[in-house]
Amino acid sequence: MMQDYLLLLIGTVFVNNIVMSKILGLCPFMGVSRKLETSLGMGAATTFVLTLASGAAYIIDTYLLGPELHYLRTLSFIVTIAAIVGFTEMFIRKTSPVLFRVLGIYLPLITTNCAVLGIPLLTVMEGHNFVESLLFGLGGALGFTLVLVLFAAMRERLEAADIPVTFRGTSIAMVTAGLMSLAFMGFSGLIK
Amino acid sequence: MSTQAHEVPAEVAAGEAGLQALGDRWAELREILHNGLWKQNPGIVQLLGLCPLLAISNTVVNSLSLGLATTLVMAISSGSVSVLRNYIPQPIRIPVFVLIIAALVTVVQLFMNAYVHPLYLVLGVFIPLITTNCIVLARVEAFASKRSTAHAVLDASAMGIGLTLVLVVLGGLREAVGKGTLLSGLDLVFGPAAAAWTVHLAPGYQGFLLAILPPGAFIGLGLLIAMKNWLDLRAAKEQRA
Amino acid sequence: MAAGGLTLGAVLGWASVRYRVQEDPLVEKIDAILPQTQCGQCGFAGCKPYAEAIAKGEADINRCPPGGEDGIRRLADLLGVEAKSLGEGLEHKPKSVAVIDEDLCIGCTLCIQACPVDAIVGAAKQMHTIVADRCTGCELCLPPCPVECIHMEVIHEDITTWKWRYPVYSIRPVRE
Amino acid sequence: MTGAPFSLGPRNSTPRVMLKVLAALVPGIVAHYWFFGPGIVVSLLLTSLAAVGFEAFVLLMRNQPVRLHLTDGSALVTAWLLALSLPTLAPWWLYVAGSFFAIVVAKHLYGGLGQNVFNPAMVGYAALIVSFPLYMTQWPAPLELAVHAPGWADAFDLVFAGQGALSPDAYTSATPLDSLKTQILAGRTVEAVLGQPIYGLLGGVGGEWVALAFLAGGAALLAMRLTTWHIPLAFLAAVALSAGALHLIDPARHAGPLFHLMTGGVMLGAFFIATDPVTASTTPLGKLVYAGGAGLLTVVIRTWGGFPDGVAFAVLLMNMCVPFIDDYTQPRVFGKTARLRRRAP
Amino acid sequence: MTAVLRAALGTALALLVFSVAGTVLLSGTYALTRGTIERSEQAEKLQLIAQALPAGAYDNNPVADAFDLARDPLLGGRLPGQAYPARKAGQPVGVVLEAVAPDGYGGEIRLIVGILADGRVIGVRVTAHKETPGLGDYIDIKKHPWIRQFEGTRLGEPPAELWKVRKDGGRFDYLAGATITPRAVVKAVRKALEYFEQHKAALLATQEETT
Amino acid sequence: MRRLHSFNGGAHPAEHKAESTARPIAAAPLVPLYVVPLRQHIGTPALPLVRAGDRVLRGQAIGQAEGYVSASVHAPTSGRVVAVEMRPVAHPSGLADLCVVIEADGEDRAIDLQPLDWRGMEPSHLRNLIRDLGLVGLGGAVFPSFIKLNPGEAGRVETLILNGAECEPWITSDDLLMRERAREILKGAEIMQAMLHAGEVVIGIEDNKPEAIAAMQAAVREMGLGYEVAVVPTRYPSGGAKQLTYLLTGRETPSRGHAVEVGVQVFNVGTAYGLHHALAEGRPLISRVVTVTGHVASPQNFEVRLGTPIEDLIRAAGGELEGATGEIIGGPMMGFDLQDRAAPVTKAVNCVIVKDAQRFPPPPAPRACIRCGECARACPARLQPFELYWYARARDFGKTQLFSLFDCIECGCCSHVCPSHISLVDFFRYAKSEIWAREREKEAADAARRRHEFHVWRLEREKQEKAERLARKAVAQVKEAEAAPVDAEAARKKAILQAAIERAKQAREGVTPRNVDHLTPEQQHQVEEADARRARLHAGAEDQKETENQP
Ligand SMILES: Cc1cc2nc3c(=O)[nH]c(=O)nc-3n(C[C@H](O)[C@H](O)[C@@H](O)COP(=O)(O)O)c2cc1C
Ligand SMILES: Cc1cc2nc3c(=O)[nH]c(=O)nc-3n(C[C@H](O)[C@H](O)[C@H](O)COP(=O)(O)O)c2cc1C
Ligand SMILES: Cc1cc2nc3c(=O)[nH]c(=O)nc-3n(C[C@H](O)[C@H](O)[C@H](O)COP(=O)(O)O)c2cc1C
Ligand SMILES: Cc1cc2nc3c(=O)[nH]c(=O)nc-3n(C[C@H](O)[C@H](O)[C@H](O)CO)c2cc1C
Ligand code: SF4
Ligand code: SF4
Ligand code: SF4
Ligand code: SF4
Ligand code: FES
Repeated sequence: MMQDYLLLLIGTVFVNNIVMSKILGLCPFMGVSRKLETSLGMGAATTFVLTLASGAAYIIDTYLLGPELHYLRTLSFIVTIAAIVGFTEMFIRKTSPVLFRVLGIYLPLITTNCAVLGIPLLTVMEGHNFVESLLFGLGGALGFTLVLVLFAAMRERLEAADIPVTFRGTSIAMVTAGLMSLAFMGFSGLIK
Repeated sequence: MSTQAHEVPAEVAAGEAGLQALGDRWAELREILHNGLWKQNPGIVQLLGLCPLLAISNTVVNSLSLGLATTLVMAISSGSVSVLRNYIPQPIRIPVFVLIIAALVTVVQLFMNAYVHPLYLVLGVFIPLITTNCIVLARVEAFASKRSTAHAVLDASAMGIGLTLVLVVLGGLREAVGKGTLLSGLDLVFGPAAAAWTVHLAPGYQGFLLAILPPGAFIGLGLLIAMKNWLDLRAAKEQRA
Repeated sequence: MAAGGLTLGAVLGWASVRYRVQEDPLVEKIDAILPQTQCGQCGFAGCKPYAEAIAKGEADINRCPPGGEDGIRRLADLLGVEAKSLGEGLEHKPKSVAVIDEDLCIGCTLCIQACPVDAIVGAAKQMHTIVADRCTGCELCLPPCPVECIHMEVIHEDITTWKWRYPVYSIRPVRE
Repeated sequence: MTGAPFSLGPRNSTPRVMLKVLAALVPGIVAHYWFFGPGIVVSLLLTSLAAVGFEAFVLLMRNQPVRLHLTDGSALVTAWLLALSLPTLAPWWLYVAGSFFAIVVAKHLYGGLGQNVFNPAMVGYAALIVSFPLYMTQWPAPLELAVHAPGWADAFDLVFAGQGALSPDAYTSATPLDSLKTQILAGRTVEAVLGQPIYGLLGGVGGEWVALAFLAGGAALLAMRLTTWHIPLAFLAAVALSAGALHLIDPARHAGPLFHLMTGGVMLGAFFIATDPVTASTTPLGKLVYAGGAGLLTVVIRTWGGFPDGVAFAVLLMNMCVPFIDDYTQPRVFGKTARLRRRAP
Repeated sequence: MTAVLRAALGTALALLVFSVAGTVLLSGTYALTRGTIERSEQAEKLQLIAQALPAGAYDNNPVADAFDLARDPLLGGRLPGQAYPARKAGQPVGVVLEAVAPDGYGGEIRLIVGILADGRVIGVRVTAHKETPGLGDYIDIKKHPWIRQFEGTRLGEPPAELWKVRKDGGRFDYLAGATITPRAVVKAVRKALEYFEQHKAALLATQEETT
Repeated sequence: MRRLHSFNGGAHPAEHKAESTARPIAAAPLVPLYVVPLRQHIGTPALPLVRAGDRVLRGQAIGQAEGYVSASVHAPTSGRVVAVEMRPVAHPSGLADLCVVIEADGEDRAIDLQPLDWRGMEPSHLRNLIRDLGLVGLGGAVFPSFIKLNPGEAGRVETLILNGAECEPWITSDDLLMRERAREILKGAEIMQAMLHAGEVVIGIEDNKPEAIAAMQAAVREMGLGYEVAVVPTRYPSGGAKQLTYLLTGRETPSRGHAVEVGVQVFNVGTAYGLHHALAEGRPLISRVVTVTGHVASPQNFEVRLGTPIEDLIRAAGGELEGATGEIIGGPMMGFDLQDRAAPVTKAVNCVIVKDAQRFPPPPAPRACIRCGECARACPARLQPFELYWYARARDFGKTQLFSLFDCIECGCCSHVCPSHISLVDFFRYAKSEIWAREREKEAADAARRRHEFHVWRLEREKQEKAERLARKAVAQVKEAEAAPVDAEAARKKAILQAAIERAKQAREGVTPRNVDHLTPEQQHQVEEADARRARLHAGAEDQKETENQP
């Protein structure tokens, strides 16, 4: 059992990386990766929200919607996510102003990260149980954070490279993301 | 706008003002279109709505279908938000926007599931994900929630078409390089007979698989952005010369 | 669903009233980057108004000629956007100070009122003088002078302000 | 303006560095020629020509001093390393496409020598293996085992005119790694598999000698101070340790450390690829982390992944981490009490 | 605090209205499209199954008549699969079995195997696989007609020792460079046939017996 | 013997010392014209004490130390001041600086020199004297020595190090000084030891100077001092204060701090020599030893009067040979290209190398950095020069500071070893001076912002005050009108008119510059000058009324 969970986690972080192989969450991946520090903040905020959202999605789907109302999934999930984001914001502000300063500006951005809806949708589609859903959310978010942070460090270095004019900025960032996903293909087949 | 108007006879002024207003409106329309299709193109400038852009653009047909679905959702949701904009309490506007979008997306999803089922299967999770497609919410929040319904619908359509264009170009590029075909998969929309419409570019072409895989999507979009940069730079240079 | 909507709405509504977003300190940060020349070339009444406009997203970051490319880059950094070149119709001039031709000055005090940083001293009907290291070179004192006795002089570097040049060779610099 | 120092240091230069790396590769190439036939010469020539051609083309496009940059020799190093990691006797366009990806996409889109974050040769390899797995898995058999040992004429035929009279089965065989992997998948034990004729004393027949030759070249590289011990040692140690651990756990399913060291691209990777100064970590501690990670990933991909050898992907994956690793492993500056740390987010 | 409460209540109501409106809209659409969706889904499946069945040789709806199979190592899957019976005038003509080849290069390969009542294979199709594109994916009918080799085979025809790929001394072709995939498929089809032999009676039950 | 520690990296450039050690130190001949810059030290330049036309004597102060970090400047010989003006100086920029130009009268008469009894003196008085005698470090940094001679808060310095390493190639001035004048150096060291209450004194010398080592050892023995002559391996830059401190004591000078913070003070041997002469004879610092070497007829060390034009000095060494391609001031590792040979020798100039194409070929074309790390291996500060270069090149100065740009001592080891021949240090100097300029600009901008805010506030206040005044006046006039209701209507009109006039007058004159409140001394100075000019201009003009406008 433990081993299965571990495999699921490794699988979602590396093999089926949410950004590199599932191609979700790209807008923040491109948008919030100019600085290492901000990417760390974004990663932390996303991890928190995504894990909760994934667990909540399981509960809602199993106990509220069931097979009959599955067409309400998108609607209910997105409202739940908005609430979780709002709630998190409130909670962090109350309990840790320092953390809030760090994460605060990223929290509202999370609602429009399609990975945050994508992971809950995928998790219920794949029929995970509650723990698996949580792990799936956590793994997805950790995978997101991992590539976001590495990408940010690379982009900081690339800022100073003599890149051909037409490729400067987002273009080379896209190419870099492409080579990253090429590298990530090395993980393919790791977990069958 | 018309500072010398008081120096000319009233009726002439009115006519001129009318003409000018018409010109202004046309200019405004053009501005919106130009923004959506080129200057603020969501796909290659704003970099919003990237996930479907990159995930689905492996063939022209997929690209076009998702692009149109997105455009449809954008236009309706922008329109409805614009209509409802005065009834939505400010603090919860984002959740409400999202709610509206999500409902519309699900409607589109249900219809696609019913009438173009094979395509629905191919586009998969990316249909519900139109909900969080950043560009939909971005236009709703930045434009539709402040402007008249007609403007909002136009802007959303322009942005949607801009996105669709990028999707189709990228899809064409990836399909051509990756498989050496164009328009494969038409049968998903029009039934098996359409399979024959697929264009085969170079017989015996091996197919550069990378183009169809995720890396190809990223690199392809990078090239498109570079292309736009190049065109813009050239235009700027010409303007200076 | 309805119950869900109700509770969520309640929570959000409460939260939104309870924790209204305060004024963001961005304006200060932007203002700190602007050169404080107060010249108005950006099209605003001074640096602070321009900073406010940037913070609100109403103005582009490339409107301040005295700040130059470097200022734009720092703004871009702060705001997390792409740096761009100086806006159309704007050019970066070498740093200058205003100099009053003391033989011509009639002491009208108009320049004193125009100078945003109190760099001109002198009293009515007396000849005025510009305190060189207070002058930001904004040129705002030029138009009001009725006898056109103020002109700008480019500041030349001396040993203390001299800077090592960017090393150039056949390899091109990264940003030209 | 150029200021002090006015003196030139030890008489070395970047072209000379690259030349020495090429020289250090020669023993491996000779061994390859000896055991696998003339195909390697053809592929080296092809990649070199293509790489230099692409490099010149891009430099021209960018209005850069072509002679100055062409003569730094880095394109040749990339080309040779690419050729050495591709199967020989593949169609010519495969080498050209690989060189294109290496030189144009991985190197010059980033501004050319010294500015790329991904190892160009490995990008070329990876792009090819995901695009053309068919060609990338047809490795020439060692001459002594081949049904038909291809000579020079065959080599040119195969590369430029397609397969001609030879069927692939006549001159190719699965590589030792590939064959081991597929047979273990089919339920055989390591012991049974390693008894087959394509396996030699340490690794595969022929391949083990090539690996030893690369080891010798690597030693020369170290002796010439072109790289430090950190990367090769950490890489080899990580491969040996992780393979050893797996072997201890289940010797029937996992080959021993020596086998892993002597097969595939490990030796080449440890001394010539992971050490690429441009894309490797640059701090002493960072080098250990980087190369250790690459070694570990190599074994992970070999054991569980979809590709027979993991060196290329492991290197690329660690390339990706290099800026991050470097940021957090800066050496302690003289007079400072702590290593350089980033500001808190 | 009361102001806060009032505001909260207001927004809550607004959100409520929107949620209810959204839900109503969706329920309506769902009711409207439900039938079509079900029909589309069935048609989709039927189209697939039909490829493994003799055209015009049956008059029932195999998808509607589908029944679950117990898990069996011969069918390979981790989850129980289904069988789709084909009948003409209530009499069994053949059956389509869902089978899984667990040992493909990229993991499981899902198959459907259409078998006539006399044990002859009428058609095999791959429904899902993760084989390497461009290498192992020729088992897909869209890429290559390779999979048609099974048509007309049965246990013992070719003989048991030739139910292998040519490289292993069998009768089935493969494409150079990828042997693992065809090996897995050949093995899975053979096992599915064995399963059919063992459970023939149950699989070929007439309509009355199964329902 | 002390245990030596070893610093990271370093380099072994070709030494080229033998060229100039063959001959003893000679006195450079008197020249007709001396150009004495007022800025010969780190800190504020000295204020000129003389004007064109003044006659001066050798040793007479011509520039007075100004501010804390400063030192006085003295006349190198007797003669007449012909100008106090901007002249090219020996500076990498080639820019001009304020100099006192003295035409020598050939008599070389000195002021009255009196030995000073430093032992009995009050420490702060003694330090002031040293400042007035113009003593600054002669090791290259030209930091005013009196500051470094303050034992600081601890009240004592554990180790006083005399820096005789002279690690730069070509330079031999310290070597020769130690060979020939070891006793005087040690006497200077005694003064330093006493002033700093230093526990031990160590003289660090590189092992490529056996004669100097022997001479110093002999002198220590003869004088019966307990000083240690520590022989350090020849490895550039062992003479850097931080490196020498670490070599000899194993203590790392804190980043951006000074050796004194770890209980060590480092002085160049020449500084000790100068200090001895200053106190034993009362002779201010007017000369120093300079190596003239390279492509000259007879490379040699000279005792050179400060202010001697470098072209004259080169002539003293027999003149440059055919094919000379320029001069380096300082050593080849840290020096700079001289732009104008008329520039004078200053306290900072320890060496003049005349270049030729053979030994100083033009640098090869730089190639791309391949991050090979050679530079990092050579960097004594344990920096990552290629990272600094990467970001300096892209003008990302924030990042360069993150990579500790300001811990770079500009030793040049990294450039020296770089296989791509990148002149890394040029980038670092560029980045540093840009950052400094930026800091200056930032300060100026902040000051401007404060003044602008004050300006806005002042205008606001004045507007208010004016409004109040007007209101008060209007009320008073209305009252007046009411009190004399002869022709109320006319009076009211008059009052309104009056108010209008008043308003116009106020508008014209009411603006009083209240912006002269917080001026710095220099600004005050500037204003005063302007006032003086104004007074001169207005002398004779009858208009004296303006005083009433002053608040
Ligand atoms: C602004 C400034 C302040 C200084 N303050 C001190 C000081 O308080 N004590 C001291 O011993 N040296 C002081 N120094 C001098 C340096 O420590 C001096 O240059 C020297 O010991 C280091 O030499 P180097 O930098 O040439 O290696 C100061 C230097 C500067 C530029
Ligand atoms: C990236 C990669 C993907 C592969 N994919 C497959 C595959 O999908 N199916 C397959 O049978 N072999 C695949 N192989 C090939 C096997 O590793 C092995 O070489 C082959 O199956 C043995 O076949 P042969 O005996 O015909 O050489 C792949 C190899 C590589 C390197
Ligand atoms: C790289 C480097 C090399 C130096 N080499 C010497 C040297 O060889 N001899 C020396 O006296 N000072 C040398 N200095 C200057 C010393 O750091 C220090 O400033 C000096 O010894 C302090 O003595 P002073 O104040 O008497 O000049 C060097 C400085 C640097 C940065
Ligand atoms: C020790 C050493 C190892 C190198 N390894 C590689 C390599 O693995 N791949 C490659 O493309 N270039 C390699 N190069 C060449 C060069 O660094 C490379 O082309 C740059 O990455 C291009 O910017 C190597 C160079 C040296 C000196
Ligand atoms: S242009 Fe720049 S300096 Fe001038 S007012 Fe605007 S922000 Fe200030
Ligand atoms: S003196 Fe003139 S140029 Fe200088 S700051 Fe004042 S108004 Fe501007
Ligand atoms: S020595 Fe030169 S080429 Fe090597 S890392 Fe340093 S700067 Fe780059
Ligand atoms: S110049 Fe600076 S970076 Fe270069 S070696 Fe010296 S201290 Fe290090
Ligand atoms: S579309 Fe924007 S994050 Fe996915």
